[in-house]
Amino acid sequence: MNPKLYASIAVIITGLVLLYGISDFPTFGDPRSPANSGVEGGAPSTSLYYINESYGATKVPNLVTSVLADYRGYDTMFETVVVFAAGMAIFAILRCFGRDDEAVITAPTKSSIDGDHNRIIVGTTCRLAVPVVQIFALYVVAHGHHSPGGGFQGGVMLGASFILIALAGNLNDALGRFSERSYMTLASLGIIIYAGFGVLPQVLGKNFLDFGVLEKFFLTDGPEMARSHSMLGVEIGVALTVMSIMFAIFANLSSRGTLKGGL
Amino acid sequence: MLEQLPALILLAPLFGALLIGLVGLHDRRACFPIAFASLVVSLASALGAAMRAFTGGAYNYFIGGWEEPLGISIVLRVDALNGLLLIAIAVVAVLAVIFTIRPSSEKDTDKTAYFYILFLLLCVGLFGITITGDAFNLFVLIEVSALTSYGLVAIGTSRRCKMAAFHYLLMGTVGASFYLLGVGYLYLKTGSLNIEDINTILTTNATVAQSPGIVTAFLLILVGIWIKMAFFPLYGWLPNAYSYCPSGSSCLLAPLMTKVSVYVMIRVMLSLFGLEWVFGHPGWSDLVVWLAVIAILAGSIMALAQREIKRMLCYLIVAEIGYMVGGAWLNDPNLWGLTGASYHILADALMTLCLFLFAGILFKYHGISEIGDLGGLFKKMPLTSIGFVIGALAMIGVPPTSGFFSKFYLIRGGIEGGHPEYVGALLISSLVNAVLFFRIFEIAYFGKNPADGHSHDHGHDSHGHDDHGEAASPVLREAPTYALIPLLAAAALILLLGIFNGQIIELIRTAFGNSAIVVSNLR
Amino acid sequence: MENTVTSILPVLACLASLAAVPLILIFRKEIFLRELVTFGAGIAKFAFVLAMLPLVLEGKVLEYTFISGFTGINVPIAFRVDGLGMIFALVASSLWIATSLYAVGYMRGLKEHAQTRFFVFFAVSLCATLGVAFAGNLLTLYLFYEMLSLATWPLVTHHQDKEARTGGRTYLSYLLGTSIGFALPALIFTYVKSGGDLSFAGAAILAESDLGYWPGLFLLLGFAFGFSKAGMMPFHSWLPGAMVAPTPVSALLHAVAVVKVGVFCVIRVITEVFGVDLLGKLGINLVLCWIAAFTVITSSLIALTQDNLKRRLAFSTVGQLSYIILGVALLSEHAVAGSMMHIAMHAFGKITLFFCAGAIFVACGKKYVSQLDGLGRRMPVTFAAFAIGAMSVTGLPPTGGLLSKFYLVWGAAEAGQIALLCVFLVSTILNGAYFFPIVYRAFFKPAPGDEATSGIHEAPLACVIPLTVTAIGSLLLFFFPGTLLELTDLMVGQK
Amino acid sequence: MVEFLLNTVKPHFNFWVYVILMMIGLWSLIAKNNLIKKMMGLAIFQSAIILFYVSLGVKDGATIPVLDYHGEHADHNAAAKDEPAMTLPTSSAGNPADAYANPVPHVLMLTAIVVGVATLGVALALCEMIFKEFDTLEEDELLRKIKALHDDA
Repeated sequence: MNPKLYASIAVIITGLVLLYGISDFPTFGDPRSPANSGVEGGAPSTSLYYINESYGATKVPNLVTSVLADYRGYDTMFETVVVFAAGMAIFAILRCFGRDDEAVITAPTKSSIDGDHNRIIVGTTCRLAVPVVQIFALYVVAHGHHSPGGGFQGGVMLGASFILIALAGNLNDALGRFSERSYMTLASLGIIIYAGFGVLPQVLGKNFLDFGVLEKFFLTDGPEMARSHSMLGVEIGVALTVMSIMFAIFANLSSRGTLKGGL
Repeated sequence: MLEQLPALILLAPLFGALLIGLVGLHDRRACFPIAFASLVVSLASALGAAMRAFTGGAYNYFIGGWEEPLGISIVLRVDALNGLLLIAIAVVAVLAVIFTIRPSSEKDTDKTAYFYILFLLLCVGLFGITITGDAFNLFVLIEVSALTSYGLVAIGTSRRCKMAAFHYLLMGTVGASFYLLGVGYLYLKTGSLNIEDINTILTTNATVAQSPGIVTAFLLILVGIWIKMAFFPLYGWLPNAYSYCPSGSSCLLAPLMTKVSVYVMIRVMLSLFGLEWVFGHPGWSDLVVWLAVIAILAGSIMALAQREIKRMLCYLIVAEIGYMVGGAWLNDPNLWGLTGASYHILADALMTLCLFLFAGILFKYHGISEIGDLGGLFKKMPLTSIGFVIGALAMIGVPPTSGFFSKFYLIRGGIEGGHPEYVGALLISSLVNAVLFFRIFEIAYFGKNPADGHSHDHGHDSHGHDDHGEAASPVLREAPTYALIPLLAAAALILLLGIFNGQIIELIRTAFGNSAIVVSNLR
Repeated sequence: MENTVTSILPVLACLASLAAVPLILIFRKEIFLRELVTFGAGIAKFAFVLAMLPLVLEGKVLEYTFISGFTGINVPIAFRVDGLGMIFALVASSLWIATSLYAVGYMRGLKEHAQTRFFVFFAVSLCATLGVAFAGNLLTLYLFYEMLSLATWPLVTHHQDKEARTGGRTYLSYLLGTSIGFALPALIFTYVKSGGDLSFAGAAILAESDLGYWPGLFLLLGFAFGFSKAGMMPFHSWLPGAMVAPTPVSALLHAVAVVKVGVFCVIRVITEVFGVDLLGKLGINLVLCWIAAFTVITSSLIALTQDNLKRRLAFSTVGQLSYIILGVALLSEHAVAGSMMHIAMHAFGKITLFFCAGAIFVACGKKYVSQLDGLGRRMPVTFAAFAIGAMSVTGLPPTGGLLSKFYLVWGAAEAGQIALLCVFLVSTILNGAYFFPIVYRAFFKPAPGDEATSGIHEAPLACVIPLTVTAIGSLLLFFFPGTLLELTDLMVGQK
Repeated sequence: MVEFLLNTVKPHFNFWVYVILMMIGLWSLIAKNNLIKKMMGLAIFQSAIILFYVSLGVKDGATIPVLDYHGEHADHNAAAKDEPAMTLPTSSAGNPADAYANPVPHVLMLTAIVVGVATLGVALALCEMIFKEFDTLEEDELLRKIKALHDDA
């Protein structure tokens, strides 16, 4: 029984089961569907609660960010832990510390961005583009409250800026600016910030990740603004971790774990 | 401080991992102490949280303090059943971490930092899965534990572990995605993600409960979890993954990963859909029990055919999973099958830990992985053999050990539930286990090839027995103490779990007691 | 109901030999001290058992709940000593003293290896034997039964050679296989059927339960074949296989401890689990009778053909055990009494025969019946004891065997089973047929060549003394059976 | 056929699309021989689930779940203090919340996307090491080489 036969059997069975499941779904886009407004006769669904009450409680107009960082902040913390764990798994698989470096890809020693004549065009544009990308990324992280954005998107853009340096020049340039030790520390620091924001309310007597009580800490005049500020702090933690892990994954994958020379 | 314990169980290993992230790269010796300290803290808080659940009944811990409409934020729920499992995970993790101490002379220690981070994050994932009360959060934690276990499998130096890890990754991700899809279907039909909330919606209005969407959601979740726990038809990834990974990580993965998935299945059946709903569908219970019977028989027979110790233990895990799934689905009147299955989760975690520690010691310190070259083990490594013998007797189901009592309850459930084929499968599999382990006892006791014909004729001049049969196998000497401590501790716990199973059974039944259906009488 | 006395004595008796284990391990270098400890433990155990005798004789039942941890299935590990338990404990502990003396002589004579391990597992198996004797409920009985199987495995495979491996393999596959395969489900089925009560106190467990004919029969056979230490055909072939063991092991374990445990469990099942009246009502005991009768006849026939002396004794043991099961299955008052007595009579008789076989082997290394011509004149004491042992097992007047066989025959007549009565008589003739040629050959046949047997003299004193003691024991049982009769009346009266 | 399309497929159009997409992913996940193609199948499989979740929370005529209040920063604090809730632009029928799409699926899918990326990253790293070890990524060749490895080991 070659794999193709297995595949077609599995596909047919799961397909039929899924289609059978769809048969009595509410029509696409119907606002009265149970997910959008709760089961008939039952309590209103949580999404209505978020839409109506979440601005009042957290002063964050972007509902997705408020649900993401505050109501279901525990989920997002573990999401960042997933990114961190994936990074660690990749290092565990790939990282070899170069003593038996038989497959080292040689790369030009001199840094190529400033001055190597046949890379001028790429070098200069990259030198101009990277700061703009990073500033826009910080804007995305900070402006997550009001417009679609937040820690993940901003962090990926920051990581992309470093990858741009690595692509434009060679890996050593990027590693020069963002070495292995620093991306490991930043990655751990990001989650420590996130979990720190969670443990702080515990110290003040409330449950984990209950930002309301942090008004004493942020000196705001009400738990709502304290929640909004701590959400920003949490987003910064996420951004740090995502940035360092994205860049680290690129660095390790391209140099097959040796971090000597890469793409 | 006491009511913060459920969160502390998770946070201790998380902060431990992050600390190692900060400090571990350049100071390798600091990794083990941090890991050990954080696991001991989580063991203590697991005990505290569980005690509170045993005495005061199940309680909720609202993350972020959002309490009024249930389900708007994530709830951690601790009751007697997952309290016991929390303690079991913590104990297994502490024992496994002690086993991973490497002698300072060891050469390739540059990956220790990553190893310990993955080790602790896996513990975070497992604690999270056991304690969470939110369906989607369960998916995220399944992914955390899955990713870390792919890393732990692939960290090894054997040439085959990468391929095994790849297959494990594919199957694991498909399983987790099926679970995610199932939760999606549930969310679409009920509008809530909290386990308790969904349960109340399903029990209150029957139209939603009988709709095809919910039935498909249950099937998807079940298949997803079966892939994660390597239930019979979907077990392809387990033997390679657990036998080619380094011994340090196999001692944590083998005892816990599949058992926690069984716990998730029981949690889904018990609290998410409710037992009446699950057993309301005629025919499902018999079908699953027959699948479990096939799993038990296939696992045991394939274990017989193996020559390597770890692969044999992997197939035994597949058979044990068949015990638990079959037990949970027996649908017997006063739930002895489900009690037996939950008790077997604890018993099997310790048994598998004991046996994998034994296999780990042999592989790590003597490079032995074949059953054949275990000659003269009893004489050369007495302490290790004692641990192994107790673990093996528990697997066979010899009375004072916990293995006997879990089989006792499962068989009782089988008889009362009217599934003689399940009882038969259990008995056949214990016989096969007996043959399996006595084959090893024989080789360990007699030496590889006993001198033939030492009959009684020349009784007068007996000669020493030390030289015969041992010269061929590698020289065996007793394992170092920090490898023996976890092995003997696990063996002692197996016995203790067996002798004092009365209290544990009562705790488990109270967990069922306040679940949806009322248990008739606590026997 | 007889009054129960809670006393620690049964626990002390059972654990006396277990306490000796650490001491043996400590003294493993000093041979003499180690044997002293074994001997001392034997005497201590016998003393505790004797201390309980007067209490039991007054009709009291000693109970002690050891671990009540299994509240999950509310069946505690508990001891409960009654008449039957007393008989078996007395026999096992008294003969253990004789065997430990004999073992010292045998081991020194052959300078066997790993003697410490031998004595350690010997003590552990004795503890398990008494555990079964005093078990207060089916679960404790099953627990110590399994412990005995595992503890005796290293003894059976003591020589660690190829024969020992095959012998050990059959030994364990039969014992563990049948106990997990038949006894465990039967035990759990009884537990479920009786609604969670496995204890031997009070009325029989399944007395009032509505057990049909076929489920009852399957349960009874499940137990009978499950406790395959009783050596019922077709699960008997582990016993001849176990003859690979050194003689003290086959003497004590396979004449007294291990096999009697099997029979003891079957008796417990018949009297305590089913109860005499339920079995009578269902009539399933006749099936068990005919299986036992078949085993008696066929094993005696096979014994005739065996040339190896120990295998012949082994098959005779299989036959004698089925005597006991046949007696109990007849359910009539005297037959049950006779079977309980036969435990003691056969024990003393058979252990003497095994001691003699061992003595012959130590003295001149001969194992086969055909080689025994004319040895009687060289080893008069050994062969005299052999003759007494043979008479006791066959059931001839001056020895105790007559009493138990007399009660068995009487019980068979009382139960009106004339055919089974004939089985008893035919098998007695067969017993004589395979024992007395040996005695005749040893004393009256001329030795093949004078010089061949000139160098042979009696076995070392440490072997000869125990076999004479046990031979005298079987004689005493004939003349002073007082206590034994009282114990059996106690048990029969109660049931 | 057309009316089948109209009254069964059209109302659940997105859900049919996601099932088809998922089956494509599952098929290639199992049937494809090259490891990288298997991973692509896995990516399609996961993106189909994301499509399902997102199409869950869609409401006809609803805007993105960001409350678009037009007040500038200046009166931001003032607005927050005196009148409690934002003045939600009322949609045509039902309660005002129907103007906004259901935010919950979007939150969940942020997590699922990140998990998908993480898994693909680990899978790529594994493929890289497998290639370094056996210098092939074809499943059948790999299994043959492993078997050969197994026999001589």
